[in-house]
Amino acid sequence: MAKHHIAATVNGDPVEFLCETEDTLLDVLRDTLNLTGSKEGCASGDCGACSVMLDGRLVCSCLVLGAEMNGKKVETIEGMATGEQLHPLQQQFLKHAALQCGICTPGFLVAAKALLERNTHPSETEVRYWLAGNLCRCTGYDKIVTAVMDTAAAMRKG
Amino acid sequence: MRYEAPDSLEGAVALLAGAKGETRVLAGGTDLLVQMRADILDPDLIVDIKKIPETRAITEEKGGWRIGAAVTGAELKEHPRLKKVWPGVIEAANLIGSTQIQGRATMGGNLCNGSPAADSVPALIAAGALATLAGPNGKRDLPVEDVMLGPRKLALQKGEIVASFLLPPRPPRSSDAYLRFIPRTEMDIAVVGAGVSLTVDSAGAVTAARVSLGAVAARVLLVAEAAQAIVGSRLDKPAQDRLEAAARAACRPIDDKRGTVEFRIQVAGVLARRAALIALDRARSN
Amino acid sequence: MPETNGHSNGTNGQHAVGARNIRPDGMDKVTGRARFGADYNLAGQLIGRVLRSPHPHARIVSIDTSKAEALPGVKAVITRDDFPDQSSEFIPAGEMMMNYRDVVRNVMAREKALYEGHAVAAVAATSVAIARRALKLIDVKYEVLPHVIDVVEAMAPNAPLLHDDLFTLGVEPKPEKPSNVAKRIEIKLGDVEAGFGKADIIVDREFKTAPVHQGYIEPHAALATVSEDGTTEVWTTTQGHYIVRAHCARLLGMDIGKVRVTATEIGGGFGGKTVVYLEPLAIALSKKAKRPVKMVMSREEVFKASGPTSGATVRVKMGATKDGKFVAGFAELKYQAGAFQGSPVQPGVFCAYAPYDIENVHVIGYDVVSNRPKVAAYRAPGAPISEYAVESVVDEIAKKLGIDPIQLRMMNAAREGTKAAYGPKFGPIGLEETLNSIKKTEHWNTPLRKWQGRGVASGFWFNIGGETCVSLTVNEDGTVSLMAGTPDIGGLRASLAAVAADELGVPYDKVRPIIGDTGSLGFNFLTGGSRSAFSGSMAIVEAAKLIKADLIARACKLWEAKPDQVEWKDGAVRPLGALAEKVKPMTVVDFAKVAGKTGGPIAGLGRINAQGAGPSFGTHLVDLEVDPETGRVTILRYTVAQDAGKALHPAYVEGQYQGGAVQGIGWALNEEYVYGADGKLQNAGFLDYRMPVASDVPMIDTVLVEVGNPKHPYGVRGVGETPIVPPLGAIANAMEAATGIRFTELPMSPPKVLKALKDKGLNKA
Amino acid sequence: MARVVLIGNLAQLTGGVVEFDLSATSVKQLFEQLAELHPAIKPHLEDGIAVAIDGQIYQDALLEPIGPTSEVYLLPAIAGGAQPGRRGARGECCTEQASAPPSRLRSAGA
Repeated sequence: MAKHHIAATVNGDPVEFLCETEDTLLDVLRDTLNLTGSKEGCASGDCGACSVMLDGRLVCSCLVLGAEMNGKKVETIEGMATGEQLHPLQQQFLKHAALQCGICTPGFLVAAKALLERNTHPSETEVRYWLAGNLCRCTGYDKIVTAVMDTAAAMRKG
Repeated sequence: MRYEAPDSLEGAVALLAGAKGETRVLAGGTDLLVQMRADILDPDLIVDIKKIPETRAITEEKGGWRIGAAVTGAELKEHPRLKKVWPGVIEAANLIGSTQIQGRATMGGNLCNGSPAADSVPALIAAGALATLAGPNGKRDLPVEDVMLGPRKLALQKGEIVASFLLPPRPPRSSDAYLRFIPRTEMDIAVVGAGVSLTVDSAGAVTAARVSLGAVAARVLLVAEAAQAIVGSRLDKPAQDRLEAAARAACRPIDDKRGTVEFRIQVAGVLARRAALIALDRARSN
Repeated sequence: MPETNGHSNGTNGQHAVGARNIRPDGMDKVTGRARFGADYNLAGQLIGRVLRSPHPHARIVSIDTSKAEALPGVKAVITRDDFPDQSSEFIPAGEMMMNYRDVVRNVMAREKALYEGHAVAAVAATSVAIARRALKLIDVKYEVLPHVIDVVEAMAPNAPLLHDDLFTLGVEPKPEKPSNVAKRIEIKLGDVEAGFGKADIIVDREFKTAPVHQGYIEPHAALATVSEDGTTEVWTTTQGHYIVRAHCARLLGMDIGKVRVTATEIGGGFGGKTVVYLEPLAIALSKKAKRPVKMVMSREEVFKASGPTSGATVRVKMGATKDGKFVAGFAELKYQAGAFQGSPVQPGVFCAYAPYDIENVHVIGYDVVSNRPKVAAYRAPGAPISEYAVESVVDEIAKKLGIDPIQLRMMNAAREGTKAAYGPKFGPIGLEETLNSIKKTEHWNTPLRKWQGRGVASGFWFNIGGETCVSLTVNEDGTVSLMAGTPDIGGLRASLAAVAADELGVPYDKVRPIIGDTGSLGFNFLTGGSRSAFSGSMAIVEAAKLIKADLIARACKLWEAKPDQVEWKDGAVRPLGALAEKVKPMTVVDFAKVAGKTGGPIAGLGRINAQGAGPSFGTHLVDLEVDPETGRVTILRYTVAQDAGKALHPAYVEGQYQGGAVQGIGWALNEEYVYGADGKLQNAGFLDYRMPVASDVPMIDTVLVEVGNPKHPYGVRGVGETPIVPPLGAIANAMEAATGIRFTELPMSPPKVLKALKDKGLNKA
Repeated sequence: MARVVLIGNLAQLTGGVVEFDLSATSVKQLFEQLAELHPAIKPHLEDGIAVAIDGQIYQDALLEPIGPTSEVYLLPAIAGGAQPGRRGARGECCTEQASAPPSRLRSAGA
């Protein structure tokens, strides 16, 4: 079966790649484009460790086909900091020790960024339900939720 | 495995009708890709319908609403007016999976995955929605309750796809609600689902109702007796008890890793009552 | 406990130890650069895949790999024949006892497949698709045998036998017939029958817990490359790369020195990554194919083929006087070991009554094999199960005697000098302080409504020390390179860097900590037993001592002074008395500039077998609400108080308290392995193996109790494992308070809760 | 004379005798004296044993001193059997070669 020839944008850069029909966007990011920041925890959309933005929409990249990516815009964890400047969420996660092993952290950061772009003043409940698709087994979620809410407050102050 | 992304219903139908081997339609893919990765499915042809305008549109039609089969849960939630007219249908679609799943999952996929525990299907059935199918011999409408025949079994002929849903016009003082039971607060497949849609008169009495239950039988049920139990009442205690009893009587559940027969029957009655009371409040206030 | 315990503090007087420093390895983790197991690749690597038994119990009659080997793109196929058999000799591995005869059989099935998912063969191919097709071409002839999963059924005389050469140890006279009971253990203190004679109240209950998984989000992954002369490199996500090296060398008959293992960043372990699964297979495949081989488990494989903890049946019988004094404690523990012997029943037996000062104790434990994946350690292995049962009975005694549950625990709490049921007397311990802390919280004093309940429970874990080797090197500019040998899962590098900074008087951000591979340091036992911060910091202090002694010697030479004219203090070698007029103190940075002239590079290797690990006690408080019509349980509020001795990094200690509590919440409410009648696992995925999600739990409030451990230079105690011990009992006790029903089976999932309520006609709003 | 108490199944290797008074001044001597009294316990002394001396638990006890009035407990290895020092090839390191370094997981030879 001939491979699909795909042209897309990843973290603002144009990319071209070949992929099989079976290859998911996560396979392409990790194995073809060597962007290993998105992680595979389950390959069934239940853990959120592979979260990316697809045309401005938060999705699990393990449940999207690479073949669907023609002309699409993908943003991964690798694109979250701009040059030297970390995104406020990245800084607050470090300040609040909102990660331990760190395997779920890329997914949480991408998902939390998507939340704050829609809702600058989320309540604790809104943060927890928005992030319910991101599993974490080390932290018990407390410091993650605190870090997201503190970032929202800091960004509101500008 | 071939992947095609036609930009017209006719194109999709032609591909599906003409294909030998196993074919699957790709809308959100949040069920399809999981089954492919778990070696449950190995289709020879995947037809991606997201480039077909009709499957992506939300339009008003004949006083009701037409919703494309490939409109995602997240898009439904952000639609300015749908939530007011059909709160139950929208909250059901928004209970399918996490925020990430909501970014992809569609009502078309949820229905055609053929699971009795699908979240959006009981709400669509309670709403009296029609599924508009496109196939080799043109379009036809099918009530949503007639689309699913049993687990993984659909009433679609070869080459037919669900193109969109039509939600009927709403008489005044009508509303709906959907509730499901899951042990966690998110992420689980419904152990029991209950959708209720009803209309009340100016005195607040129920004049029309539809009650649908998910995950309690081989397919999503439309429970006429449960509706009759509350029509004519103000959903007082006796009417609630009749509703619970009728809902439980209709259940034919199984024991599985998510729940027991006894549990599903018991909770089906509770959720039907709670959903009816929510729909009643909403109906009286609009 | 003096604050710095006599240790010099940083030059700026401000300590790194105890501060909430930003972890030095954090930047890579928040930008996606950090490399975990599956992120490593080598040019020309093959993809490895494992063929796993579909049967829970079957004799393997034959394995025909010829068709698979003939498939183009397949470069190697291995089976049991590629691993020499091993003698049955017991060795420690993580926190479990294991013997190599079992290890080699668990890595690759030999005579029998003993659980669904048991590895039977493996292939290495040039692509994933070819590897998957190759697996389908391997023809395995099975003779399917009857299976047994539940521990009590496995102990029945007529139960299907897993091993016909397994005779129960610890039973006199030695049995002649083989059985599924591998071992019976027993501890006695005083005379428990006499104790029950003195009791005014006796509570005797049986409890049942389901098997649960550690639930780390990162699946197992390994990359191995073997060259023609047998030199082997392995990159793997593990809690102990030295243990992986030792196991692989033993299983494949190689010199330990020939194997070099690098521990990648690890995406969670909780005890489950102290065992080898993929590493020996990847090495064997690479050896045959002469190319690197990468293997990554799917989530389904993690659930079916890696080691969860035991499901268990526990009976607890306690006696107390009417004023609440515990006079007798009996317990009988039956733990599943999975396919091979080695459940955590022994620590379960030791921990059952450890929090309490009881004169008469008798605890019996059974280690029972059944057709499930071999059990691996899961955070304080064995203790959550036995202490859940004891804490439930303690709660029942409190309610029957009308004594406040914290007061009852205070009256019987183990203190310094208390004789533990497992023998030795306790040194200084913090159980009372944790109870008092909980009592003083606003949480303890807030009233609740109908269908809401509050529960309290205490918990204990030993903690261990163990062999540890670290190095400190002072670079030319005076910055410090720190290398530890225990994988850092939750902030170890931050803690060790802080200790090194304070010891050498350099600022925290001038210390760069990394985790060295097995070629860089001496032997390190693994990260487990809550040991890495305790032992690592102790070893760092030793390494720093060597450096300080070296710097003092160099100063004496430079200043032509005798040792008693100089001292190390506040981050510098300082001249004393008359000498102080002639020379200025020299800091690490000063010495670094003249290192070459004063003897060469400045470095210290800390090599210890850390002794003196102090136990960590905790007490948890939980409020929950039950929906009587559906049986659903919602956690409203949660507080953890635990003794850390000295928190090297408060935020990461709090993180251990919060993470352990939420794992406990999952274990108590919704997590369980669900088996069909066919012995197959039905919920091998995160959809139906229900771990708590963010919206399931409230904030987890923490109280950092610090009763110093005199045997550690900074007073540190291990904290990683105790947090998972109390939640099961606390939540069960809260459920009793909310419903009036004593739930004796975990998980307390909605179907069970609703059935219990309905049976008592309570399922109304 | 130090008071030595056996905990758990160890007593089954000494015909049920649980307590001893021994003149040993180090753990090594204690193991040797016990092995003489009850040869059956000898193989178990090196592996899977933790030794508590006056409340302090030693995972890899061999050279630790024992005082004349010490209270010593021999426990099956605790904390899940984490016996870091003792593993690998089963040389008779404790009794014959007095100076053998603590053994670690050793390969069974090339």
